Amino acid sequence: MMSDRVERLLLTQEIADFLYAEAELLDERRYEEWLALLADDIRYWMPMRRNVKFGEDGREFTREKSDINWFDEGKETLARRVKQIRTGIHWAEEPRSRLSHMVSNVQVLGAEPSYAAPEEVSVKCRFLIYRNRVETETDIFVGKREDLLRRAGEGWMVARRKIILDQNVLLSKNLTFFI
Amino acid sequence: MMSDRVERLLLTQEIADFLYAEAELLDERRYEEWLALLADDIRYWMPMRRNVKFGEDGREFTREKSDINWFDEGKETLARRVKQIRTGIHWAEEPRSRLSHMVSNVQVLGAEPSYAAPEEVSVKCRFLIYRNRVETETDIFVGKREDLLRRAGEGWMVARRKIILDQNVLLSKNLTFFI
Amino acid sequence: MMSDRVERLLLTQEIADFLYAEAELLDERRYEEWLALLADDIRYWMPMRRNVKFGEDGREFTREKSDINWFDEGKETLARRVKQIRTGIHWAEEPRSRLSHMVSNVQVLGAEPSYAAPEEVSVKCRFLIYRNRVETETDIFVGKREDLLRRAGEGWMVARRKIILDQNVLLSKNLTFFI
Amino acid sequence: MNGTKGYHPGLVDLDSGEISREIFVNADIYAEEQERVFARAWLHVGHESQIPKPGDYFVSSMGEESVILTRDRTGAIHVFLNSCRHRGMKVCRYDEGSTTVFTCPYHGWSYGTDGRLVGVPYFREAYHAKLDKEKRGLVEVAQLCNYKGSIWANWDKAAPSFQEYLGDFTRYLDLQLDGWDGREAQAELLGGVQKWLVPCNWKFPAENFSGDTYHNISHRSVDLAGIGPSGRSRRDLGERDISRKLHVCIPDRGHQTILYLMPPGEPTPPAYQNAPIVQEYFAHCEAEKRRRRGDYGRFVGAPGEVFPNTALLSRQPRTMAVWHPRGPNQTEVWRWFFVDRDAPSEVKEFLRDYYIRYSGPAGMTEQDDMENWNYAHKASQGVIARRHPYSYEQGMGTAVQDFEWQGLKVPGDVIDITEVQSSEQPMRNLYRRWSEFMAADSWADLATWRRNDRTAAE
Amino acid sequence: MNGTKGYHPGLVDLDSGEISREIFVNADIYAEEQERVFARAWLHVGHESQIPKPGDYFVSSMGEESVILTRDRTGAIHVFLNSCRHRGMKVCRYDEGSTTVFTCPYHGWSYGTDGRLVGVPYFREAYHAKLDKEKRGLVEVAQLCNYKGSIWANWDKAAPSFQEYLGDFTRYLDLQLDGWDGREAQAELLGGVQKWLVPCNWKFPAENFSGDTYHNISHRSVDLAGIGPSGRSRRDLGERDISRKLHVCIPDRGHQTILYLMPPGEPTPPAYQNAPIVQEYFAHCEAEKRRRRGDYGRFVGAPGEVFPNTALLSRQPRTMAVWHPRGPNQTEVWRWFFVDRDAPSEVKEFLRDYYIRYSGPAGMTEQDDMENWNYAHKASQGVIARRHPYSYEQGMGTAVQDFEWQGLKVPGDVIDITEVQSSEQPMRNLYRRWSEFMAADSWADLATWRRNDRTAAE
Amino acid sequence: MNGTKGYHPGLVDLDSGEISREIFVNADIYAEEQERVFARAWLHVGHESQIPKPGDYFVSSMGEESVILTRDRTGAIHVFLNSCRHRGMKVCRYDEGSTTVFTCPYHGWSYGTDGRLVGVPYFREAYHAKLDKEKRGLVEVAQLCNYKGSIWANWDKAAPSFQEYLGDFTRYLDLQLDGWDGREAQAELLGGVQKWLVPCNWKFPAENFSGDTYHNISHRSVDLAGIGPSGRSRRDLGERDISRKLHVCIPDRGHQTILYLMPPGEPTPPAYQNAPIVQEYFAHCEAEKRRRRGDYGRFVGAPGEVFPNTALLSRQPRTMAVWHPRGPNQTEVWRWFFVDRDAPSEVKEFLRDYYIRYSGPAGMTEQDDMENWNYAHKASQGVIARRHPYSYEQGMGTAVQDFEWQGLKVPGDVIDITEVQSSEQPMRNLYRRWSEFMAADSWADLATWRRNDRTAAE
Ligand code: FES
Ligand code: FES
Ligand code: FES
Ligand SMILES: [Fe+3]
Ligand SMILES: [Fe+3]
Ligand SMILES: [Fe+3]
Repeated sequence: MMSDRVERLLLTQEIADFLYAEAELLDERRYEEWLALLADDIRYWMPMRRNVKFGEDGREFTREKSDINWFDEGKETLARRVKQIRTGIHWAEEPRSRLSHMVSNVQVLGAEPSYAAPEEVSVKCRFLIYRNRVETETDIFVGKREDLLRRAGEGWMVARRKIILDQNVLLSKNLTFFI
Repeated sequence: MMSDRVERLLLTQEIADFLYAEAELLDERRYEEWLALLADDIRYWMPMRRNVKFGEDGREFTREKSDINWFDEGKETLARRVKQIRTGIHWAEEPRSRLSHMVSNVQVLGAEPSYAAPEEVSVKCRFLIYRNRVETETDIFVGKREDLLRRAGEGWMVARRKIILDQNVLLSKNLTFFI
Repeated sequence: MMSDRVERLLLTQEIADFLYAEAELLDERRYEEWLALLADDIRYWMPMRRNVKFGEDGREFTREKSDINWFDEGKETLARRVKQIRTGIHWAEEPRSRLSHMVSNVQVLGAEPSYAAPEEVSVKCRFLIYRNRVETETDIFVGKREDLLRRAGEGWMVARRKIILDQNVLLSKNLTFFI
Repeated sequence: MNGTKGYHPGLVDLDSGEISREIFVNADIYAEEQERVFARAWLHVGHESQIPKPGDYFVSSMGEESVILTRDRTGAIHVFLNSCRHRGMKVCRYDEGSTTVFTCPYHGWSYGTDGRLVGVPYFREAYHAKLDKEKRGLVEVAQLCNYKGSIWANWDKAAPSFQEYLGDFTRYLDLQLDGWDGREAQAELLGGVQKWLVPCNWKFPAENFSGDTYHNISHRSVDLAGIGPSGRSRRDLGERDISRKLHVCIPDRGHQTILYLMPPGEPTPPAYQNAPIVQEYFAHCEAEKRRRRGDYGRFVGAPGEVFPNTALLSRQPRTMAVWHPRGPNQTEVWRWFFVDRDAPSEVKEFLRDYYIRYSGPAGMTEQDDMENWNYAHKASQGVIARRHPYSYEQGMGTAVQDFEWQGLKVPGDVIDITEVQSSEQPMRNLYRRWSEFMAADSWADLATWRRNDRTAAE
Repeated sequence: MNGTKGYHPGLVDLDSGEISREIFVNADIYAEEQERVFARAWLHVGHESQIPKPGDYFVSSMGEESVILTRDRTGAIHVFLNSCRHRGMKVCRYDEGSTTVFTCPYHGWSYGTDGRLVGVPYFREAYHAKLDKEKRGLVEVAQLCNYKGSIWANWDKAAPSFQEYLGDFTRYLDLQLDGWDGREAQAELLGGVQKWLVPCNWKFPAENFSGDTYHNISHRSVDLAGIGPSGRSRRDLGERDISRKLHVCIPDRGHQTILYLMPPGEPTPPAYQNAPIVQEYFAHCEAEKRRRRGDYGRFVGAPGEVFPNTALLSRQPRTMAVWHPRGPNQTEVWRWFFVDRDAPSEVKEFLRDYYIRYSGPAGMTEQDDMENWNYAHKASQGVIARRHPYSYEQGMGTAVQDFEWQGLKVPGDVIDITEVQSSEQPMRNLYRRWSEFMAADSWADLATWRRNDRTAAE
Repeated sequence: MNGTKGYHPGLVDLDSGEISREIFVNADIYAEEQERVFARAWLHVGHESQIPKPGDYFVSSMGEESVILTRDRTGAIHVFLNSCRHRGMKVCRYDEGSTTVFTCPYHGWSYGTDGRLVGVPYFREAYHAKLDKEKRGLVEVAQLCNYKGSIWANWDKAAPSFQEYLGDFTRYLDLQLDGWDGREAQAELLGGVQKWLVPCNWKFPAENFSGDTYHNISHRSVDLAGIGPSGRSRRDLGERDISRKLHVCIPDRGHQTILYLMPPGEPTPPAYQNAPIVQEYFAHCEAEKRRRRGDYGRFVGAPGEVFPNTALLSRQPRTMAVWHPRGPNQTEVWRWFFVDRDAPSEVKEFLRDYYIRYSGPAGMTEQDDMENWNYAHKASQGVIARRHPYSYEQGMGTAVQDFEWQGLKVPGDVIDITEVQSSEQPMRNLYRRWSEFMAADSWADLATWRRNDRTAAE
């Protein structure tokens, strides 16, 4: 009934809505609801980045599942992280940080089997995460996210997430939040 | 004629347009036009935030209309603030700041009476406000906004605004701008 | 077939998609593809800004094509900049910076001849550019962009770009990236 | 960036009325200040209503350091350095709350609300029960005073009591803490303590609140925009017309304030015309105050400063502020707001609205103060600027002792600024005291009044 | 912010077990440390497997400064200051790679991988061939040691050899670098070196990894959440039950570690029950180790520290860390992770997952360490805090020499903490050595063991 | 981070050609520089065309401090410290404009455009008319010079006049300020002054613009990308082929420059082949210049430096820069751009485009300079780096006095770099003068030429 163009634009909007809703759960510390949006087989990967010579981009990122990375894990570990925060004695998050996840530049890069009836969607975005805690402690994290989303009834699930942080030396003491 | 899904997505887009247009008025210093977008009974509230023990989230924010807050006022005071800037001798804004209001993660959380014919819409977003003034003075403010928008003919009005800044000690000397 | 309102909203979404795709090319260092999105007669202008007395806004910006500006050039010079980075010995970008272009508040301010069949669209947005390089070197640039986009077959081209950076003294050593 | 190294007497020259910019921008002088001023003077910590019940605590600040204001299980009030005796970990990182012990996150030492070290993991095993727990309690201030609900503390046990420290300034602090109707200790704290950072040395706000009536011109934009609850640009013009406006300085103490002295008999002129309930409330209070306080009921408060960094503002907006040093170039301001405990809720609400739009970083009036302090400091850092001292010559030599008006004596060095509009006597009083603190090796030298004829009368 | 100026002996008082906070927060002491400690001690630079082939390089750090670890065309390993001799430009700004020369971006001087100045533009014309190229090569470290693949360097040619510097600590470094089965130098580096910034003085992590068993309580949240691969909250509870847990300190050297000493004969209890392959692998290795190492096969490693700023962790997560000073208030941590070269890929993968979720800024365990170091440092900067030294009294006077258990002697000052749970002997050992470095004018004074009866036996 | 405390002679060793890194990174030396160099030397403030009419002002900077360049109602030009004499507030916070008075935002003191204190609120009442207004005007520079439209100022009244300060360097400044055709003071300023921050010590750009021809190699990427208006990679290759390229240093003054000396008679070879109008304009100007200037018309300018921090570039891009110190590790660059007043608009437009893409933070050429200064500085801060001085040995001892070529004498210490390509004589000249400023107690010691045979001829 609707043109392809319209279908694509509406799908992009729908996916953006999903990513904003996800960010909202994280900023509101509704971690259990957030976990519920993650596929059981999710891979949550955040590589480290190197300064490399021109033409050697292949060595820029540490490799998933074989190198050391900032994050490279599945749902079980993510669930343990939530559990740790919920103990109330995870000192790096107690008192809790004040967090805002800004998500922008939401791009749908592909949809399978089709934009009209998508079952899996690959989406890329930019993020800015602002963290402020205790009195004056402040961090700003900026980068890109490449997500694979999977249709789940009316909604979506995150089936895979690759996080590209625009840093070499991590400019913070820790990474106690979800991205 | 259009499906609910489409109606909702289009409404979100329409609301986002409104919020972007509002931000544009502020950044362009078109304050009188901005005031015209505020309902006469608007409440403009920005609480302060405390570091509290796990499980005591109830005490995190100062209370509207009873505690001290960063802002907790109506249209008359907002109008006086505009008038003050327009005197040209409000030194904290003279010379004027260079401001950008970045609005992202626009979420329509509800629409009354319906998404098809909304009269009131509750919307949440993230903001990043960049302020630079005089020579090198720079501040970055990040947080969330919860707005209640009211239908006004073809457009919308802000009937209520709650501003959640992600700071405890305010990391700036003043708040001379609108959020 | 569709209402004006819908046409406008969809056009805004389509233009946003274009701007996000453009940002993606820049962040992925796909500069030649980016150049292909620029009209041959593009004007790329970024003025400097002054602190001026209330009521003298006319003198706030340096003038295009007559004053000194941060940028005030056409496609040939932009292409030379790409060529320089590609030499691999442009030390200010070697090793390459880690860049994220965050684009938000996308507003379509006008469409010619019509929103239904637009040939030229004027669009304004906010940008935040995060640059991180070598070990800990970090810059954040925030401001507005006013673009004139021109229809090019299925897609769009940038026919003119005005960049408003919210700074007076440039708070960085150089501007080695595209905005 | 560092001209002279450290403090020396020439910097504050009260004969010429010139004070060197070094004392505001010099990093060595700042470091000395932390020892000589903030580790020896009485500092404001909070209000007892912030910790009403045993176990309640409020994390405050003294100078650069975090401290815990707490009420122990017996109801006694304490102030402790917020740092573990084992490895220094900040033991309490919440702004306020209630607890039975403060347990250190790092190795689990725990301290009672009375500061005693009550829990040491593996005390018998790892320490062989040898650790002297008595010696390892939280570091407590040397002296503490609860004055009409306001809590003050001092790190120096040689310091005089708070009331001796206040001297004749006591009654001005009373104006802050008593009810508008003159009843004792009626001040009620509004919820929420404002905290924010200003890029200037702490002495800029300190001298401004010492009684800088001269900078009213900087607030012209507020007068034009209108902020006053009376619908007039300033809520207090009425009483200004008939009262005497004084600069009152307590020599040897370093405290100073503006004071409105009303005529006897005459009622205070009406204010708050647009808000009948408020107008009526204050009219009632004024009458009560006259009745209760007699002649001293003619005192109406205004901005003032308890040396070194506590500001009073006992009229509306009724607030106390502390200017915490955060390096030579930064100050963290903490702001408490008060109303009369028994005032009608409409009055409280009305005043709260006024306080918020007037005070602090979002306050239409004070925004411009912060701007001026910021750029006055910044433009004073360079080598040429440092060669040119500030001018504090206003009204030099015009102060009188034993000022009297219509039968009421006002102790201290007083300048009647009703006609002359302004003086810099309060700032001179502040910096005289400041330089005494910087020069003195101990409180023996600082308690000058004890060997001072003029104040012998006390 | 600066109490005393610079280091003086009273700051580290090992008789009372009190150490002044000044040594952590004082900017002058920090500046002296750069000269007296980091320019004279042996520092860890990297691992030879990071530069397998001639021309390979890895940019590392020594103290505050960037250095290049490289293998020249002859295969020899070098460490150079990463700064051009002409105008100081950082000659290599990549993290790692392979090259024939390092060409300076500014004026094009180029240096061979052996540090020699090989290219000078217009050498004949502009320099009239007069520049002494031999004198202008990259600044090379005075001494370098490749110990079982780990590369160590020292700026002071008067320093003793690395092995003499290690003394009896060598076998604990062996536990890090040899295979779990006891074969020599079997450690394989996982790709990716973690680098991150922590707002605290470098000595907080240094003392923590010296053997701070006392802070386990701070990790309770991890125990509750569960992290251990064995499904139990900690992977090593098993062996803890039957072994002796020791604090081993090498006097005069400043090295110290935790050590698990297993009983003879008895097999190490099973761990990794949920991962049969891993369980089997370690069981096999344990047996092999006993066979190869004999009695010393009973050693099981744990966190330890090579003076001043290299941390060992020879169990799982198997890692080495360097605490690079970045100003008195900031530390840059670098983290290398190891597995046995010949371990099955399932084992490597299994361990890698565990390392990542345990260690570093995203590590569930270490996140809380960083938090504690950050706020312990921050709460120790003020003038009052500085008056109250930290307490290092735990287990004072309980260390023994020539500790022996079931036929095995353990050299060094040893405290058996199996029952007492913890001691601060390792920290005392660290700061004793640190103060020797701060006080000594040269290595002649620092090589104390050469004129020392107790260690004469060596 | 602070090796030696402050400046001492050994740091600049011109016999060995070695200069210590301390002078670039040491915070104490930086603080001394502010007093000894910037408070005594002639500094460039702006151009008279920025303040054409009475009341016009331009806010500039001298060293670290903000100053106001203004033209009073009588048309006289002044430079004042931008700080109120009362409490130091920055009296003018606009970049430029026109006014009758500068009114301080804080307490409303107002100053005329001639700096006089003309308005003091409540002068009669609060000050009892006692304030000495004459003494409290804006702090004015001790000396000011308008040289062909360029404004220079000096805080030291003991300093020699600007022209004596320039000495034989005058004619190189003329190349900057006169027209390309040789007419006097024809330089016209393009609108917009570039201002930006570079994380390096101010002396890195100062020495670079003193005549660092040696770093051309760092700009290879621009040559490859092509930037030159002539379509060739550099616009000036033509004249390079036939001219002599010189390093000219004015001993005792600390000024130095690159100079192209053209042959007599011969026309300057064509450039700008792709832009006929421009080519024709310059050809015309060259001929005019020869006619007007005679032999000195053979001079063609290039980068040079007036001691301490003003850079000249009198060819295209024709610009002047000032390197403002902003702490030891940061420099704020200000950049003015010029064209000939009477040049055709096409020529002005053409040149402007070239200037923008060549110069400043967005300039393809200078971006790489900033990168090199940044990381040369950064890699020189550590304790080991500070032990290894920079090398300034290039062409030592090869300078001649009274250089002459084809009948034209060039005063100063000169090195013909046409064949040798480069020398470091300009940097040695700069740092010799810099160390004289750092060592001298007064201008009596600095005006060396007055008691100097070699320059007695002047
Ligand atoms: S630091 Fe508080 S228990 Fe160790
Ligand atoms: S700085 Fe390396 S060659 Fe000049
Ligand atoms: S600071 Fe300028 S008038 Fe007071
Ligand atoms: Fe004020
Ligand atoms: Fe730990
Ligand atoms: Fe250059």
